[in-house]
Amino acid sequence: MINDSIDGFLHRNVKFADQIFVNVKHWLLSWLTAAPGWVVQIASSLVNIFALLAVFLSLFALMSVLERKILGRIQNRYGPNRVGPFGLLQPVADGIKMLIKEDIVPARADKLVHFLAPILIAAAAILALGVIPYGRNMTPFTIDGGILFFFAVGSTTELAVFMAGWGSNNKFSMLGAMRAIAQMISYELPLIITVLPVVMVVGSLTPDRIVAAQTGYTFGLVPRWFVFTPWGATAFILFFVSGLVESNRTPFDVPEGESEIVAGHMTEYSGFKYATFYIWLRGTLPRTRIDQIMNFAWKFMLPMSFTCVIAAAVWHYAGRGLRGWLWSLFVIVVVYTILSMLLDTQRKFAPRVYRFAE
Amino acid sequence: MSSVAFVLLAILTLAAALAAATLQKLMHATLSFAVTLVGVAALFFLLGAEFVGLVLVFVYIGAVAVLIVFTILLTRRDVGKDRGANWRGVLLAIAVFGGLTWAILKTRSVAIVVPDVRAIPVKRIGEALMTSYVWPLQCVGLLLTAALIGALVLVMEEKR
Amino acid sequence: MTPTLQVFLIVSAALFSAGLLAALSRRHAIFILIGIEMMLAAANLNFIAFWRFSPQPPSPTGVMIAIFSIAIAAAEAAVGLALVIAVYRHYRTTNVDHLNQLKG
Amino acid sequence: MSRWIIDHLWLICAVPFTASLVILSLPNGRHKSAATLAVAGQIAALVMSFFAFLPTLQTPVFRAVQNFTWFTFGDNALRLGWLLDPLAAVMLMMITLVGLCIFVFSTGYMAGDKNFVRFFAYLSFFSGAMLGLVISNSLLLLFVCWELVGLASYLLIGFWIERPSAAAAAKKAFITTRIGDMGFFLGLLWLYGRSGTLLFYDSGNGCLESTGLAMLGASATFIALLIFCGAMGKSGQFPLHVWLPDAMEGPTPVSALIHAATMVAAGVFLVARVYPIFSLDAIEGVTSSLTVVVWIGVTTALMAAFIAMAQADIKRILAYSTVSQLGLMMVSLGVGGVAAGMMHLLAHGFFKALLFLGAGSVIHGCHGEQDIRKMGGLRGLMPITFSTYAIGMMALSGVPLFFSGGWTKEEILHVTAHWPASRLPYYFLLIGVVLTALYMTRQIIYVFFGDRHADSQHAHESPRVMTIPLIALAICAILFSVVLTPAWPWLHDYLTDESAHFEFARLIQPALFLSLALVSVGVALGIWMYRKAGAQNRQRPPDTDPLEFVQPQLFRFLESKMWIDELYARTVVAFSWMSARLSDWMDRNFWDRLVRGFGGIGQLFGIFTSDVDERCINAGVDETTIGTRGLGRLMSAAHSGQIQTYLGVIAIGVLALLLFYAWLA
Repeated sequence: MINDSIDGFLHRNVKFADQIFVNVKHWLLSWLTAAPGWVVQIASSLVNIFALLAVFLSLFALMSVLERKILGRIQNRYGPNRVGPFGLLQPVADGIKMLIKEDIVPARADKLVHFLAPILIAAAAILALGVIPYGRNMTPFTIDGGILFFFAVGSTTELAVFMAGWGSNNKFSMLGAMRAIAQMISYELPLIITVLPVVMVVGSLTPDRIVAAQTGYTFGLVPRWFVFTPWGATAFILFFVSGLVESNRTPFDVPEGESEIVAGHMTEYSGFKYATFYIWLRGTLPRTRIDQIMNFAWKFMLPMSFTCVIAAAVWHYAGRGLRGWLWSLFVIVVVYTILSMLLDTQRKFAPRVYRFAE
Repeated sequence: MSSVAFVLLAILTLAAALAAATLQKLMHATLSFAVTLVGVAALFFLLGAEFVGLVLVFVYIGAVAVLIVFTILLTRRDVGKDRGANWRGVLLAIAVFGGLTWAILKTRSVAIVVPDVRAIPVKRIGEALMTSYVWPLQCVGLLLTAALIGALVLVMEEKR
Repeated sequence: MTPTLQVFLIVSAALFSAGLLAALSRRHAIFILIGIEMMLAAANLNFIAFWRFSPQPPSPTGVMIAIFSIAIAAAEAAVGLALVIAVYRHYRTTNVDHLNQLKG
Repeated sequence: MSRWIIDHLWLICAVPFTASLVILSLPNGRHKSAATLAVAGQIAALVMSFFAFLPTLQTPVFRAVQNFTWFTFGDNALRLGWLLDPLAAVMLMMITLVGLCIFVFSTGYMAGDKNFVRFFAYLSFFSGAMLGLVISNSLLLLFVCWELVGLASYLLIGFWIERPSAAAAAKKAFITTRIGDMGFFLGLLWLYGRSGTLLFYDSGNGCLESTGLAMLGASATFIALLIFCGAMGKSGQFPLHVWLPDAMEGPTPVSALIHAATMVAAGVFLVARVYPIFSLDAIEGVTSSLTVVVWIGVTTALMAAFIAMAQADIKRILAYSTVSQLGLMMVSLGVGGVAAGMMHLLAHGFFKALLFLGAGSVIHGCHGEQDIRKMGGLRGLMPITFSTYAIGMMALSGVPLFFSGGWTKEEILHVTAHWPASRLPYYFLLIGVVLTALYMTRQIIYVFFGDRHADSQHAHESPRVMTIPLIALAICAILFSVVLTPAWPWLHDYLTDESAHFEFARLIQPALFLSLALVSVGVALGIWMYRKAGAQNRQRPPDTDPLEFVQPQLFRFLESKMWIDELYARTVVAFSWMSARLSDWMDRNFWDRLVRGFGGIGQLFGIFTSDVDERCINAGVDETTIGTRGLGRLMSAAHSGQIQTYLGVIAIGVLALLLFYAWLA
């Protein structure tokens, strides 16, 4: 009963607020009433694309500057502060530098691939954005399997990363690309499986329905987000970790770790996660070894994600109330303890056997 | 379903397919193969089977293309330039294509116009999979595991 | 011209023959695999096309077959590539012409 | 006791059998126990027969039948049985009594023989078989015992196996009786075919009872004649008598027991037993089968009597006398005097056994000498043997009044005289009686009278164990006549189920005087002819018979048994030998060639098939293999190992399929 009143209040005045962009768009399109149907269609999609690009690109640029400043502070030095107020225009400078700097193309590199790789990565990232619902009926590209589209596009980045590695045609970049792909593939599985419980509970792949399922509040205060359910929490953690790996952010940024490999192939702007405490992680956690990452993925992340699915099922069938909550927590805790026992980390380290592809 | 989109996509896929068949450099051929698959996925979207399109993208581009690329990496030493496509193959392909199109054009009953396009909701596919197609699903699962193990065994280095 | 079933069939036939071309005319073992994958994709396209143009309401069988065939094609590709690697490791070449030990 | 015996009639024949089996199992040396066992068996059989004989006296028409099932085949069963009637009872008494005397006699006679045990086993085996034959109620059981008796006679004749003549005689005896038995067996089968049962008396539907006989109809005569063949064989009638004289090769007690008293009597007993078949629908007692019996009897009697005249061996004379007496019995049966025939058989059994044992003791005394011409004047040396032998001789030749032989012979003559068919047999029998008297006196003079021959100087009287049976038998021969006289014809009435009553008047009969005359003529003739037989005499070369001196050809003709043996040798034996050679020749040439011919055809066929095989099939197979190999090579060329060519071919295939379908639609 209480929930309804709150919903009602929010509903009324928020309704106007969140539709602001939609109204703007309709206003713009009204200019083109004279044109034929498909022209209008193209125009509306163009508007969407343009809006998206503007928001995210600027956001990325801002983020990179912020990141370098915070890192600087962590490493007890100043971040970029020359260009523009507090160095805020640094990304613009970088952008210009990128453009005007002479595009060094390795000698016998595969020109086409070298050129296409960065474009493809950027395209994939942007395409993924098209599916995310920024607001009520503000998802640029509504298709039934939204989530699936998101991950399908995500998986194309592997190919793109490889093309980048292959394009520069030198051993090190090749090696880096191989590692990145291996890492990304092995973490793609947990990434998707952690999303599975959400999809199971909501019963649909479209992001709007998932968001809609999380409306309303329990006890008036706590929003009924999945994060607050035990399996939701673990799923989020797992999702977040595999996200880091996917985008080769620290602590899993082995592929383009400056210290280890000379010319990383990854450009900062290609990461498609924008959580703020990214930078915190980047600064604090040490770099992990590639085989540890893989090991961790297959032996810990995958089982844990499966348990999330089971926990979600338990939670659902136990009536979604407090009892369900406790039961699924119990399941997750049990599995976690078993797994940690199994993966006894104090294992003595056997001499490393190098296996090379002939 | 806009015929414009269809024409564009058709041209894209066919061009990429031909490129995959004829490009000299192996890597380019693979990548054009990937592009053809994207084109096919897009065609699926046009035909309203989005889920299948996404699965196609997922499976082929996400896994198969990467596999192919890895295989290419693992077998790079054979740098010998591939001397041009031998003509017998080309002739045969063209003959087959001619035969197929002749057969298709000949059968009258097929030339029906596309009804209104309504994508099949993933929910119905899910239900179908889980109810009447449960048994094939299990079999495919088994097949995939078997293929996985098979591939591994083939590729794994014997401990000498 | 709004695409009729025939047009789709022709496109898939073209894709199919392109795959055949790749499989037949290229010397490299992997090309054969790519060719086969393309042919399979063409077949899937046919399935979906026939499903779409079948009388409404469409029963999901077309889609089902497409999904399963994609899964099987993936498994086949995996094993095929593993074979290519194993052959390469043994014969140091993937040139199909040299791999004719099974000659009659 | 007698009630028990009737129920367990088979015990009478079982006891001697078991005795023989036990004796057989004894080791060779045990003479004493073997003899006691055999004699004990015989005494037991005698006692049981006596107890079986008693009830037959009280009830007038006595017949006790005891049938049992031997085995069943399908739904019908083969039933055998034991029978006790006056005929059987009397025979039982005679066989056991005579058998006992002979057993006692042979313990002494055979004392020296090393196969003593085996001899007594055979003897008790024989007596068991004979007893079985007498009391059997089924023709089949009779036939079984008949064969056992034949076997026993073979074993006993050929007892001294080391002597070839004994073995040959045994074989001859066995084969000739076997021929007779063939006829008997055919008759038996025919009877079984017609009447459906072989039981004589089976409460109404036995083969000898009215219903069974009715079923026989016309075939009765033929069956009778066939059965008579068996009788002829066993009793030594005309065509099949040749074995009896040669059977004298066996030990004397054997001859006494078997070839005098019991076995040879079996034939007569058989005819008596199945008499209803013989006399079926007779016209005043005459049927064709009976006439045959009569005439064979007559011929045997006369022929044997004549041959006996010219025999030198003491036992052969007695053998031929037995043959002639059996002929006489057959005649009496033939003319309808069954009781007369049986009476003569019984009497003959006693005095013939007596004579044989007497001969045995003479031979024993002369240490195995059997030729009467080498004996003489034994009267003084062997008084007991001489006296008993004289009594036997008197009984045999038919001296009336005191001797049983006379009364029975006179009875037979009486019955033959009244035979409606013809008077001839009567006259021939009269001649026979004279001849009997003649050759017996010849023998007695040769052996006992005249002066002593060189060899028989030191003949000695037989020991007591041999003389006692002689005396016993002599007494029987005399006493037996009491029951035979026409005054009190007890035996005759007993046998014909009438009640005997004493009437002295009937003692003196006209026929009595006729037979007395005949016998006295015979004896006188004999004395006259043979008075100096024993002594040396100038006109006659030594050891020649007076008859020979007078009629050499006749004598030689008779001495050589009318060349019947030679006749048989030339005909039957020659025929069988010739048929054997023929079949051998056929085998060797005809059948062998036939088989080899078929073999040849087979071979031919084999050759033909091998050719076909060689040329068509093998060649064909080779061709195909070459063809396939060529094709294989051709095909393999197509397999270039290039994957792409394979794929190409598949594509062409798809294309062809496509075109075909399109063309089809």
